[in-house]
Amino acid sequence: MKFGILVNEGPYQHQASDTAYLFCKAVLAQGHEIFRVFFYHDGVNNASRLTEPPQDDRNIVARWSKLAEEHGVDLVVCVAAALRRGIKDENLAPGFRISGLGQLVEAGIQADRLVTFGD
Amino acid sequence: MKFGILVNEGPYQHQASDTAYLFCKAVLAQGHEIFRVFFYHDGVNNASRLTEPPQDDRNIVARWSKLAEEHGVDLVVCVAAALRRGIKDENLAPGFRISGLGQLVEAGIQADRLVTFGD
Amino acid sequence: MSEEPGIKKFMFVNRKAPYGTVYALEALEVVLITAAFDQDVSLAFLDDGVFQLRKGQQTKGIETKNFSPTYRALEGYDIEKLYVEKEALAARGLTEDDLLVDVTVLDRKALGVLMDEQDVILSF
Amino acid sequence: MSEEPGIKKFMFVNRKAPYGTVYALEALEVVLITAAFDQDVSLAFLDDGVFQLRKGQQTKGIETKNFSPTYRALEGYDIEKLYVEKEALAARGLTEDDLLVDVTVLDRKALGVLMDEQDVILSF
Amino acid sequence: MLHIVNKSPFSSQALDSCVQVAPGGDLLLIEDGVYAASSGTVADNFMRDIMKRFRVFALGPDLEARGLADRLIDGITPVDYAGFVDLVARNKTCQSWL
Amino acid sequence: MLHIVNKSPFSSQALDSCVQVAPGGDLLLIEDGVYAASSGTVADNFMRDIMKRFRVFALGPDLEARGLADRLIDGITPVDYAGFVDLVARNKTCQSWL
Repeated sequence: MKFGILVNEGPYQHQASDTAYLFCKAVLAQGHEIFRVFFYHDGVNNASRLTEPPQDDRNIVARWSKLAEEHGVDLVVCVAAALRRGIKDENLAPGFRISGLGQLVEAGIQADRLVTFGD
Repeated sequence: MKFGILVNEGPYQHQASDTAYLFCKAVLAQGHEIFRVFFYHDGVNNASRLTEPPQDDRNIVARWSKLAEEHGVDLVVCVAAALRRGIKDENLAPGFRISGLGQLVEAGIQADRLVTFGD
Repeated sequence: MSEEPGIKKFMFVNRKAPYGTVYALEALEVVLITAAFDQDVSLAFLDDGVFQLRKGQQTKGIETKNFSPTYRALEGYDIEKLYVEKEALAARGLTEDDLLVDVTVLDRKALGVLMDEQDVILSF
Repeated sequence: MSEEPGIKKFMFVNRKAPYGTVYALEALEVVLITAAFDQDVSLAFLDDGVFQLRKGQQTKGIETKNFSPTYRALEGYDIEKLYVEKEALAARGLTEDDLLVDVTVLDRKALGVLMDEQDVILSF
Repeated sequence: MLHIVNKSPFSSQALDSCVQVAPGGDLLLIEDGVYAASSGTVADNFMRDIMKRFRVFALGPDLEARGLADRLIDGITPVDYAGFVDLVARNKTCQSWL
Repeated sequence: MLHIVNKSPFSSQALDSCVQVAPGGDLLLIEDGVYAASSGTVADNFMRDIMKRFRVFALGPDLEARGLADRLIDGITPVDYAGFVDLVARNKTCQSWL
């Protein structure tokens, strides 16, 4: 089954991004497919390559990048939301790409399920 | 009278940053002094020089920078919160500086009033 | 699935007041794009979401863009299914006359049934 | 103002549950710094904030740092004024025995009076 | 002391908690908190009770943004940002019920 | 259909709204939503009423993080992330009550 994922909150401030990540890992472990993870609202802040969490805490951004690298998951950041919040190619973490809201709608159309994580 | 201001949410997602800014302008217009504006939690995202809001919307980051330039307001971003969220010197907007949480405590001690804006 | 092949029923569930947070504004942006994909789009306004449709919003004082006229423009994008929760209006002292646009007022149970019929639900 | 010159009464008001949001964790970071400035520090746990002090937090499954042991370390920083809302505990089915640390349980009215005596209140 | 509430009374417990803890004083409604200042809602009587113990203010620009300026409960005082500053200055401390 | 609630029942109306709108189905409590799955609280009876119409699940890792694993209301099923995925797969649609 194909899953689409929508992440609406930034890293650390809310648990939404953590839950979405752990959900994605379980989707893959169950043998399902992730059509796309779409980052909207403050969710775009998950894509900042400049984050440096304390050593004893999880690295949320690096985790997403690794998911893209190891499983080819498509991580898409909404361009309009990203511009409002200062996420651009110059501070974009590996594995993410910036694109339009149409990519979210497409995920809704193409995926069998769309799950929203937010506040 | 000396005011300290604490901003706990990022730009656009919540109104906290807007209210804090309009409050600061009124503080100055009333002839009071702003000892410091401290940005904590997602509030540190107010300091990203990479934000580009739509033309017909307010530019929250630029407004803060202008407040610092025109009135010498001390805009301090918490270093620990900023590292977690990817705000560093390389994407820091003019007028902001990155420093420790002690600067918030100092604002509490030195200012006559401390007002928190958050979610 | 909707009756036409390739068309899905998208419902946008709005439960938050405008301006306090950005969700209402950014939800509208998704709605407009979804219509451009020729999907079957409906909007549901529940709880504080009904405040999004309130007439007379004047945002000059908070120096923020007033996006409420966009709800009036939805018709031009063939988005005509706007459902509003009856109990939410009543609790907030509002009637249909207080709203910017023509809507269908439904009670909670009817909204719940409608939700069950969707293919995709996006919540903001 | 506190009785000693140059020392202010700081109260940290915690009203949010841990892990769902970061406020509890980042509030603790401010508390520790404030103690280093030799201020008169107290912590108040109201509403869902009382959940921060719950025993038995095991965060391995959510892959997030368990910061609850830090509450036990507060004593080492001479932070000993921990006030917990009586009504909040009761509503959540908790007693003092469910908490990680020794606290003073106060009813809402007493907490309100204590708040009025502060010089600086920080809310998270 | 000044209490500041910025959440809708229909979706959050913030106003409830504030008035149950605080003995009285000044109460300022801002942002989505101003919905509590609107007459004719299910929170109307609750608000009128609160006004027996608190002097209640609402931020005018937030009322206007939400189309509520003409529905203010009698006895609640609208203030602009300058009035907000005055309220903070007049009270020794303030507490934001986030 | 699957309903997902991630807010504490003590501070937010999300769970209330969910169960008043939805006729029934599967209900999954995650993040701060799991506090509703704890026995002995003022929401206990409310939750037991909900369970007459909904099959109720709670995310185990969130229960454990909050020290609630041993207080689960009888009849609420704890699930791990794999179980969360199964719930989404089993239901045609899901709605997050944010």
